[in-house]
Amino acid sequence: MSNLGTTVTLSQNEAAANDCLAAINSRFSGSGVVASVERHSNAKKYAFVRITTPPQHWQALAKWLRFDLGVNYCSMVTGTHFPEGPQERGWEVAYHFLRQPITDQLPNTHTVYVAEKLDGRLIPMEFEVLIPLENNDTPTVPTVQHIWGGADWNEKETWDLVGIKFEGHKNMFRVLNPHDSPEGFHPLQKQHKIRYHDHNEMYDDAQGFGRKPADEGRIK
Amino acid sequence: MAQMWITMGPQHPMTHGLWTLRVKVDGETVVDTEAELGYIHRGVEKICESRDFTQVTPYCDRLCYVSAMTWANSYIYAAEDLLEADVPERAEYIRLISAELQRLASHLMWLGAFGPDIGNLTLMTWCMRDREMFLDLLQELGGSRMHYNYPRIGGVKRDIPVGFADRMIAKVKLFERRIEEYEMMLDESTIWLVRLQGVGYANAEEMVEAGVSGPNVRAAGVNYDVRWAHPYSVYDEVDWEPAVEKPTSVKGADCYDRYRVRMEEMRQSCRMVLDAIEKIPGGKNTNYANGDEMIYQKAPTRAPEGATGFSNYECTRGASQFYVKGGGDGRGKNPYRLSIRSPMFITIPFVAKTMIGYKVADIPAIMGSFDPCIGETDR
Amino acid sequence: MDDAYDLRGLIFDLVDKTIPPLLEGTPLEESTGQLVFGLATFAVVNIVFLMLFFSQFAILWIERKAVARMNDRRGATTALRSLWVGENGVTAGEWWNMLPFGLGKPVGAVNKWLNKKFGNRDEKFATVDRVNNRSWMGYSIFPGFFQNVADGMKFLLKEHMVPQRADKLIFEVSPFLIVSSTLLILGIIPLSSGIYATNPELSILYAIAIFGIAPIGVFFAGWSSNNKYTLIGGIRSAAQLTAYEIPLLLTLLSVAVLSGTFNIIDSVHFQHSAGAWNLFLMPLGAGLFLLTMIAEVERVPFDMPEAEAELVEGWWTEYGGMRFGMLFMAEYIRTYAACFLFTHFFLGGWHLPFQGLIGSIPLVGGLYLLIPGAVVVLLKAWLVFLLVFVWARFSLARIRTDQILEFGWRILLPLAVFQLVLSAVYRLYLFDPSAMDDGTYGGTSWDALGVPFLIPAITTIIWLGIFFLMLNDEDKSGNTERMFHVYTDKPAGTYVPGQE
Amino acid sequence: MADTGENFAAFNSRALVEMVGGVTDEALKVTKIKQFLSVLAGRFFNWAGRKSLFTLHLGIKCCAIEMAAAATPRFDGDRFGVLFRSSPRQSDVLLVNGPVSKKFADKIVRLWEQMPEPKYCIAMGECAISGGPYFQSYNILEGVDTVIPVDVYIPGCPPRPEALIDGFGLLREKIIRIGGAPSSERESEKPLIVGDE
Repeated sequence: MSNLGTTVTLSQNEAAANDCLAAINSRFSGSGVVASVERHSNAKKYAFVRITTPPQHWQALAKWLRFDLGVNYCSMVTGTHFPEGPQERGWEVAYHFLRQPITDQLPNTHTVYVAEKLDGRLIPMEFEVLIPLENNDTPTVPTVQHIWGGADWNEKETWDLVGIKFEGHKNMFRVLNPHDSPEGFHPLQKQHKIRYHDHNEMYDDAQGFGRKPADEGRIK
Repeated sequence: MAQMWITMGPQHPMTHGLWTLRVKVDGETVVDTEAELGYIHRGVEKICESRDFTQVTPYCDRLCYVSAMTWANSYIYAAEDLLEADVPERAEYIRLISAELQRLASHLMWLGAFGPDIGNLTLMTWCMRDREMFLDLLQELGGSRMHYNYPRIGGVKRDIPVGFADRMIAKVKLFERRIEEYEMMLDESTIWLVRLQGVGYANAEEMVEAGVSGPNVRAAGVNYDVRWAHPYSVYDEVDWEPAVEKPTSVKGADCYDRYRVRMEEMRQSCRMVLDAIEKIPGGKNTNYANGDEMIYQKAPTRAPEGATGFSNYECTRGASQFYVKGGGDGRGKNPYRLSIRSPMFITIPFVAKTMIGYKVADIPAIMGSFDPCIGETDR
Repeated sequence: MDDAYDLRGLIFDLVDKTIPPLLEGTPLEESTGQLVFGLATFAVVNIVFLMLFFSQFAILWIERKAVARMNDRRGATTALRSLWVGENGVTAGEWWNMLPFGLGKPVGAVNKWLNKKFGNRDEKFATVDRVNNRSWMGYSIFPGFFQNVADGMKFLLKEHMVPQRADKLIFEVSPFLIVSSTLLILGIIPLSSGIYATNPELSILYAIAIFGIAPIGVFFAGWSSNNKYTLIGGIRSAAQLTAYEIPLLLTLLSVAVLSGTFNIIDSVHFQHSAGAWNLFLMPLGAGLFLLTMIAEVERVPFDMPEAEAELVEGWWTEYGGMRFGMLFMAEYIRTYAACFLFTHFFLGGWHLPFQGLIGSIPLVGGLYLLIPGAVVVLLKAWLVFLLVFVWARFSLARIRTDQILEFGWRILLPLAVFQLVLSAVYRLYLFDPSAMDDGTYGGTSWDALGVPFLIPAITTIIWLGIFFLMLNDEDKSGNTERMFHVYTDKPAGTYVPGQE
Repeated sequence: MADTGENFAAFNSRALVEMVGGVTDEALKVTKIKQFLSVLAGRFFNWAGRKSLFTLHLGIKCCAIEMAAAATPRFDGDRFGVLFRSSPRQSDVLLVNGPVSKKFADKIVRLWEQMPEPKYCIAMGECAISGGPYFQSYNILEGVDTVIPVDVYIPGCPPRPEALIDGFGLLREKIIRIGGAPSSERESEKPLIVGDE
């Protein structure tokens, strides 16, 4: 077994998660930001930090995570629609961050991390930030486009599919749906049903020759 | 010559799929670029909300058409996180082997598509030809050439057949020789070097800032790999090393570095499967029946409202992540919300900006060296 | 030495015997001479063009087969072996078993032995079962030969489209410009000293002038299609061809200086009567000629104008139907003409290798000399096409535009000038005009110090040594960081084929 | 006879041409040579049209990989004259190998219109036939036949390269029947399905 690629042990991971939790609590205690250390229940049962924050504290928390805690990688943004949800949680935005020990390289060098010797900020760690939003028609959350470059297109996609507005987001446009989609059409909202959602017309025309799409007029 | 916009795509040999790259050129020099996606947006996330957890796997197979197995595994880990399923170790080994074979096939497909970008047509047929070896192996497992629907929540669909181990060892050992043939043809060809070296610089921190991951970041000299940072399978028990590159410039990794790091990843995958097939518990030539507890443990099929599952998986193009919310369909049989994070969706806009300042002839080299896959990008 | 089979003289005699009696007493009698010349020339030109055209199908066929083999197996580096050794011992139909009386049995045995010796050592993992039977009712002579005929006829059927905003006149004219100027090249290419359409005094200059016309058509086509890809392709083509015309001209000028004539047939005669082919006297010139010709006919690695990767199909993106078919044909005619010119300038044309030595052997020598010159020329041209054009196309990558231009201006041009000076020196000081002999055995003009073939031998050895040095000069210690810098347990390029 | 209005000088060249043409035409008809020539030319051009099917190099989704595999040595579609061109002007077959989204529908119609007649369309894979696994999606048309007339359907998800080559074989049989008829004139032609008994 070589010195490369030995894995981060569970104890390292646990310690790092607890450090992050302590730092967050010491910084944001009593401001509605709730943090906890959770464990994945799949393969290796690794620990990660789950933070729940109200939207008004989100930008301050993001800056602090990025520049003080060294969370340098915004991996995914997930928006969810809860039509029957409670008043304070009709929508939810979930950010997933990774802390990666990435540094720029001098020419002709490469960084070989020996996982057992990693400590402090160099230990990779997962963060999950949940932002519940009011149950209204215009869910809005402050953007972190200028803090993580990786959040840019993720937020575009979240607005395009789910319809959550990111205020302050520059150059917002539809990335996946056609540009001529009707205003306010965000397909992942729960009021939109998929075709044949009640499974009736599915088996009328097995070969599908005679079938025409429901939106035939919109193309050509 | 005056500056003009050129629209490359959606049907263009460079794009490796369906997307549009709008390039503003001044003579032969690229001045500005715009990427436009969404030509094969299928709405998988919406459809999966009306499928139960087992029915989602075929859709995850079809997310990326050259690395179906890794994407299916990625979803399976998220679902196991959600449903709290336990996986027998033999199944984990089989998943590792299948994923690494798929990684070999995917990198071969990348190299085969990368050759014509530079103008070398022979490379395409060579790589597709060697890829068939691994497709045959995966076909023995999954039964299909491309979309296997192989992993199950709590195990795998069926055990490795008898004699699979010998065939796999023979083919992988043969392929290790073939890698050296490729390097003999490419690395020692001056034209190949002058086309790739010093083209398409991108350094590590910029890429991580923009959300790029996987081999493209490892080419810039940092060995961040999910397989050792957040190990999800038995990667900590088999013998391997992350392929890391030494960029020759402060500006970061160029196309040649990315090419080299993928060739090296193929070597490491060969090494990994050769070691894993020996260490597999239960013996490499025994075939357990479907549903045997050595390869499959029954998992709960319903997830309560509010339960979430998350998986971070080293796919062939970077970190692919799934975020699953339970409690859909009123009874918890379906995911309430399934969110897919595709590495290429974030990489392609970054690559489009990377091309600025290079020649028009460098666009395919840069784009191909980042290994785009539009199926997973548009979802 | 003139070719024994003088088709031209034959036809002229025939016409000269048959026509004048018919014209006796008719008002055409006083113009008999012109009529005879016209009719004979007409016949000869038709015959020569037909020979060139039908032999051109062989070019396309050779490319398809060679490429199939290269892509099947080891690729260009060892593909020539797999031209006769099939894929896992499977060739395109075991044709030797179809010969009568088992004549082909030894061929089959040799094939089997070659497979055992050099074939793939991994039959049981072989993933390619290339369909080995492309035969028609069991006969697989020339499998796939008529595919190109089908393509050409299909183009005739296709609809003719002109883009709406294209400059219609120029768009329509430019293919004809390219094709006609390309066909004019074939007029001066002799198949042997007795089979040629016409033989102007300065045929070398004529060939180069005609080669220079087609780029204008390419640029017109690219510009008039009103498509940005074709525009870039046309401009690239113009720049590239301008950069590579000049080294080509200088190389041919050095050929002319060496052989003392601007006529193709005379230069071929000179190579024989002086005793050595130009290839051995100016290897540098031969290399320059091939490089510049590959750039002239726009094949890989110099095919920037039709770079499929970034420009969809290059400057002919907008051409479909028969226009595209004609352009496609013109490309291959130019390539074919380049092969012929290389054969005539450097490979001694229709002269057999070691004609003097082997011809002096009794019995065998006579048979050896009976081989028609046209056959020799065709075989040489096909071999040049296979070994140079096809092999380069399918083993090399494409060079970038600026690199192509830099290579042309900074490297090829000085080398061409150097070659010109060198050939002048050869002609003036090393050449012995008195020893020229146009007989079967050829002359001995390149002997020195009484040693036969001393100068060609020394020249070839020197240039081969330089080539070998340049082949192995890559400074591994200098760029270790480049070649071997991957964190791996086995560095790249350490594989020796044949070793396990 | 003097003033019949006919004189030799008035016998102009056009009449001569018409007369000669009519005579030769009659001669050809009588001797069946005309029919023979037309049949022969038709046979030859039909052979050419079905032996060289240049396909548009358009990769949409999964089936594009199988399309590439069909062109590589193991399956070698080139031996059936299936060659891939990148420009629609030079291609005969539009191989739709994936789902057609609303955003791509007008683009693929444009590609189809850029191809010169005679042109053929092959729907490869379930997505191109009926939307396949995504038939319920909000962004996918239910098959390419809603925007383009399809000649051959190749079911499978994805179909194996052998099935693709079989589809080209079916297209050849169809071309034997319809010849080089433009796509507008063969609306009545029933589409063929690979594996259909």
